[in-house]
Amino acid sequence: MEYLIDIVLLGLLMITGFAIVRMRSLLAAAMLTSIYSLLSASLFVVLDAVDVALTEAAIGAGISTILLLAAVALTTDEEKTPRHTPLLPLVVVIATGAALIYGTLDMPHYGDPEAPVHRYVAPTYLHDTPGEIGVPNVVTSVLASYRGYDTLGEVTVIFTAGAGVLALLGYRTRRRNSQGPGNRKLVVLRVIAKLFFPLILLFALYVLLHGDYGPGGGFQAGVIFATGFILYALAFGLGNAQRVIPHQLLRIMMAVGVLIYAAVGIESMLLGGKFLEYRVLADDPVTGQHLGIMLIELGVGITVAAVMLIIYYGFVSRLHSGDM
Amino acid sequence: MSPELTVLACVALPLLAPALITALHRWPNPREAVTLLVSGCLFLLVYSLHDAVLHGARPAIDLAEPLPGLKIGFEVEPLGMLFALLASFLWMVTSIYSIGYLRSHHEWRQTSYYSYFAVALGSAMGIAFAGNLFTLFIFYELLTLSTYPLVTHAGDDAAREGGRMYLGYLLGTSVIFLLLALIWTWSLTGTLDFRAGGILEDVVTPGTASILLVLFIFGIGKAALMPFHLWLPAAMVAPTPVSALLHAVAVVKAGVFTILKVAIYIFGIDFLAEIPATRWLMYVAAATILLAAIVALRQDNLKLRLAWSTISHLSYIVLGALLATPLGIVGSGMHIVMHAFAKITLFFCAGAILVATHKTRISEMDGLGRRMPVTMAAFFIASLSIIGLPPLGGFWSKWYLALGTLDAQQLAMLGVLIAGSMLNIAYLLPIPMRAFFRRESVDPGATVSRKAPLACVAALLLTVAACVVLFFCPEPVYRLMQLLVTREG
Amino acid sequence: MLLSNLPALQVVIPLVSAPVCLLLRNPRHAWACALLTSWLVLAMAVMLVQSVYAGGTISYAIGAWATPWGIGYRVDMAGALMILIIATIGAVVMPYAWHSIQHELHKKHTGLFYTCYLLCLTGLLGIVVTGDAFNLFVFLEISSLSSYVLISLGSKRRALTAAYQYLVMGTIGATFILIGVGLLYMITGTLNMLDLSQRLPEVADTRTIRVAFAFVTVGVSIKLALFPLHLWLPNAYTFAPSVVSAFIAATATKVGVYVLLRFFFTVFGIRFSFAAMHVGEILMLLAVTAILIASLVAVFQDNIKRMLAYSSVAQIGYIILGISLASSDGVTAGMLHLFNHALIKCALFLAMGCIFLRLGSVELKDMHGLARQMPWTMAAFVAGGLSLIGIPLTAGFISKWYLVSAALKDGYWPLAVLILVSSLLALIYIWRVVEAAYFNMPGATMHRVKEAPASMLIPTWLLIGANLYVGVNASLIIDIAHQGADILIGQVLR
Amino acid sequence: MGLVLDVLSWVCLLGGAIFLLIGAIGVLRFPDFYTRLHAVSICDTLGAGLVLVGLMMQGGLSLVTVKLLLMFYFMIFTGPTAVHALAEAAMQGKLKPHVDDRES
Amino acid sequence: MPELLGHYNYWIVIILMMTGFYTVIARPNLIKKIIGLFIFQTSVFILFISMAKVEGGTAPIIEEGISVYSNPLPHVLILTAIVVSLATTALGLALVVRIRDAYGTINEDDIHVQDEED
Repeated sequence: MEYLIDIVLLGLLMITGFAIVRMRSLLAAAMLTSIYSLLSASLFVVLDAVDVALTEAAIGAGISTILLLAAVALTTDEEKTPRHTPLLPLVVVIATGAALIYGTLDMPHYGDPEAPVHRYVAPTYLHDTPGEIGVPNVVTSVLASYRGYDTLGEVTVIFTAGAGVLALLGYRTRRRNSQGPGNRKLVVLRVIAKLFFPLILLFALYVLLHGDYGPGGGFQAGVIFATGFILYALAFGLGNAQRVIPHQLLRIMMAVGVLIYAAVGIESMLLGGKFLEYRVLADDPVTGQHLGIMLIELGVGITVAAVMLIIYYGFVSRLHSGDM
Repeated sequence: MSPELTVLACVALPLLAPALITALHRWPNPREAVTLLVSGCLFLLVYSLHDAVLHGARPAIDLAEPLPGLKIGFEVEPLGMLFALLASFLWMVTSIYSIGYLRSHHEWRQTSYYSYFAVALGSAMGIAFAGNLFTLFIFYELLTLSTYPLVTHAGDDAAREGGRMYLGYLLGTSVIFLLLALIWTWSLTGTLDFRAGGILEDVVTPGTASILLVLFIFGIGKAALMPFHLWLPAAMVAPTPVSALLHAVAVVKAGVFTILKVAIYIFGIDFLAEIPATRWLMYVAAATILLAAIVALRQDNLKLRLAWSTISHLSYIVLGALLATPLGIVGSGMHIVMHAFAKITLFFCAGAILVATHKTRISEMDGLGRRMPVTMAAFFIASLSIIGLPPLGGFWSKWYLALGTLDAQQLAMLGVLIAGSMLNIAYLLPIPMRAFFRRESVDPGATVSRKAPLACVAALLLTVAACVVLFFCPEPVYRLMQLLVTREG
Repeated sequence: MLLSNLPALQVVIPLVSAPVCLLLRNPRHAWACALLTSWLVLAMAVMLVQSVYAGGTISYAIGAWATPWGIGYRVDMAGALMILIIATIGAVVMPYAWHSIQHELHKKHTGLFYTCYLLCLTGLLGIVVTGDAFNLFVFLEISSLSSYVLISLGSKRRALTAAYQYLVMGTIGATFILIGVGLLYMITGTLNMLDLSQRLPEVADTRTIRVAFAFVTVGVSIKLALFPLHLWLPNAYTFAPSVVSAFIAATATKVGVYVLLRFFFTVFGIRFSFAAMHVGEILMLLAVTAILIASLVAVFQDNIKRMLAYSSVAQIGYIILGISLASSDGVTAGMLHLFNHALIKCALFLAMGCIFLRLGSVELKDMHGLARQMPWTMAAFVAGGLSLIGIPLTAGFISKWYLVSAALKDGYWPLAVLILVSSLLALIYIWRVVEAAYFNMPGATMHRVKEAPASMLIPTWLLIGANLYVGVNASLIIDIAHQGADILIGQVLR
Repeated sequence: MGLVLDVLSWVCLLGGAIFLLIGAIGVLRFPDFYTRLHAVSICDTLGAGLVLVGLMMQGGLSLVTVKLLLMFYFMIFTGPTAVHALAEAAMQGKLKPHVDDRES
Repeated sequence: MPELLGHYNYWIVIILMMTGFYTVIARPNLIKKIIGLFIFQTSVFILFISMAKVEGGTAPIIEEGISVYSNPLPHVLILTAIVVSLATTALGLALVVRIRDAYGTINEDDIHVQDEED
């Protein structure tokens, strides 16, 4: 049964992929990209990677698409045909693909429980997490504690992206009462938006706090939080959104998030542990782990939300009011 | 002052002089006084080492060790002593000369001229006293770089062209061949020290040694062995004193000096004799002697003719080294000195003529003897010394070279030597001849000008006198060389 | 607390000060923050090198999780050398940055510039110290992303396209590395480098591992601009702000080389990499072509920054050549040149920055007669150039000497000749500049040009001084490089 | 009882599936934007709605059902809004509806 | 699963990766390149996640009565990787927007033409 869904999804992915390559209209390509990542998100669910699925859906199908659309709106929709025939690229691609296929031949079979991947390191996580960390969601425990340093790097990456977009696009604040597009006509959208805005923020909070027990965590929460405000900006115009969360605040948030994360690490050093050794944060190691994970998830959430919004502002504030 | 410190001072003094010279760039007289003073002190310092060396002392000192096993250090031995004496003495003379020359010629950038001159001399000292091949290489390159500004002193396009060629040939050969040979030797023997009897003998096969020898001989581009000789004529764009000192003495002699050092201390004379390549390179040297001389015949520009003659005479020295016999070594050692004095005289004369009459072409020099008899007389004598006729110093060196050829049973080489001397006659003597015996074609009014500056005349008299003196008492030179071959050979 | 956590702090300090730098509104404060951080980093780097030099390899388990379950830091002699390079360059470049950035960047970008600079520093250091294959990927991305931004801040519009080109190629490279790491993980089940090196031999002859090796190699080669994959480099170096060119030219590609070394020697092991995969021959071929072609191209460049960029490609060729010999001496020579070339190139680019500041151009034709106006800058350029050529008593000579003797020791005498010949090409392209600056008649506006400010000259001359010092006494650095090479190759330590 | 629920839920699920299919066909067959929009709107109200209902019956009274209810709630709000917004945008973009001119 | 098909979904994933890769290197349009990168990276994620799958396993969230879990580690890696890819996309698109402002086109060939002109 699972394999059936699996194959169907993969098939759909292939179709979408080819469609994207062939598509000349960038707008359509952008939408197809969003579909592509939505499909892969559902594939992730089938493959038991619920956290990844949640993230992929929020990032790939959500934010990335918005960015792509904004970029298309800011540049152009039609794609010119390439001057030269893409012979060399074709050769390169085929060679690479052939190499990979050749490489798969000695791989363990798909889903084979005897694969070294499942034998060597991972079982320890599954086995020790309840005792050492005390959170049921092993992904969270690995993400935030065992490999918490990767996550610090991840936040830094996002921070870098935020700084980069700031440097490249800057931002332009809008008149606060610019009502955005088509004042009267969007009344339905606005009502719904008003209705949903708090719910989305609530859900973000839920995902943040519930990350230890189910799918979710600071990162997803941050993205969802940001999407809430993006919805707001869509419905009520960028000016008002910027009034609710001014750019300066975002700048501070994005820095503070990283600082919180790093501070947790440094604090644990000051308390005589190693860097990011949460268990010294409290008397009882497990509580310490909980505390540490909570704090860093918070930091991640803050930074991610801020950066998402900064990027969104950066792109959209370049559009003439009325486009978005 | 202990001999070690003296050695150090000999190298450091000229290298530090530029600071003082540049400091004084506003006041010409003190500036040149400094130059003279420094050169004088240098000569005295070097001379003070002379006796010790004669009595077998080998003052040595190490400075740094850039790479493990590779030292920068100095050690004085007879050959280096000889070279150092020669260079420092001629620096004195040349500074006198160049004061007269530059001033009456109103050259620009005189300060930088004197500074680089001092640096060049310092590196020459470094070459002379180098304690190992690595140090020698460093100062060899330093000499090239420090003389580059002098060659391009004029700063015009021609100078830049010449400079390019100069740098290209010297750096090119030294980096590609010499450096390769150095590193190779190092990786074979693990040392680059100069040792009596050589360091390669029982390490490498004659085959490998041949390759190394070729790399060395051609790598030392300053010796201007064909086909790497073209830089020397090209470098004649330099002011005459520069050509005189650097291209008759310091640079080219540094080249042949290096070759001698390598032959004696890296290969060792006996081992050199066994290497097949030696014979072939000997032929190359012979060819250079003859070809260069023939080219010299056809040069009308005086400086160029002298340059080509230098090329041919350098190969005498290389040849002597490659004969790999004690007498040959002695011969080439002496030729370094003798040729230096004679050739620098010739260049001085050329410079004097240029200053006095602005003439560079030989064909214009008819009847010049009447206007500047002293100069032309000196020119005549120096030519005789180059040719190797008694009673002039040049005679001894050629004599020993000839003995060397006999010693090595290289009759063909003897023939080459003689033929070379014949050619010398052919391209040198006509100049004084037409100067004295032809009457001036153009009317004197056209080339009316002052006499050669006194400093110039004095300098060239000094050197020409030396040519004569060296015939009657070649002892100091001979003894040093003898010391070399008896102790080391 | 400080000493025991040194490896972590080495990375965390710049990481923390980056957001702080973002919060500071006043550009001068941001600069001060970056300056202090970079100096602190240098101080820590020196301490780290000392402790490694004294006590051997340092390991540090982050979060106190034992590897391979947690992420471990591992600093051996090779890593220590890299850290030293990065920290030194970073610390030297910062004081220089103030004037040059004031001049080249819009005021509103200054703060962000320093933020991104610190992030780049963080990333590079993180790559070097980490002992975890995936963590390496993360920090690689940090450094890459920040360097895209830094490059895009250049004043010409082509800076944008250069950054974009770099972004695309760099991301492809990173993704290749990711694939490679994934395949490795799939076969061995671990991500820790040491653990990998222990578990790989028994599965070494699987096709998957071979493919993984190929992908990692190609990916890293893009990052370090190995010859056919160097296309992003010339534009990036040419159009980036001067400081950025200097910093990235001296560090980023070098770190790439380091990653290559890590994977070849530590992870896959010399036997697999060189005996089984014959990567040595391939690399040698590429390196040789890189040296020759890039040097030749450099000779014909009129934009001096671009010329230096191509010469970088050639110099990377030298480094790779040393590595491809896979002998203790060869790798030593490679790492030695890694260090020396960082010094040389950084100094040269800094000199170019001074010229750009005063002249507003780095075109050869605008530099005629420059030497009279900017004697110190040009003197620095000449000194650096001589070092690049490999004249004795300069750092370049030392590494070239080692490279040639290593090649000769393995009997590759044509390589030796080639190295020396190509250093003549270097002579040509450097000398074009020297002649233009010293011998050509100055243009009409030249007399208005002033010498660069001391705050820019001093860093430049510091590097030149380091060059000359290494040229005269290289024993320490050689010793470090040698130990590093021996650790990588896996011989017993002295 | 359980059997009845099962049957009902399967009916719902199949119904939903059918509606989704119809919607898809409509998108393909209808002549212009607005009509296609009309077809789409079926999908995510009735189609998806029925499927959700069916799933709830499967889930029984549990946390799952609550979540599904929430999803249903969101669906019925967002779907029409989205379609409406699209139509508005199309109108603003001056997209003429395709009218069959046989009557006129 | 039949022996031969043991790798079928790896193969499909490879095809997906190559479609993305092809779009990157063959298409002159800058936005299309970014899209290509996105596809390329997403497909790599699928590769990682597929290797984490254990037959009959469930999501790695510890619960009573469940013994077989899929491998959490690749999930963690990919969570990080997704973020990286987002960062790359954002930066790339920002660059594209700026390039459009500077050159008036986002077609690589046209940009090359203009660069030749300066």
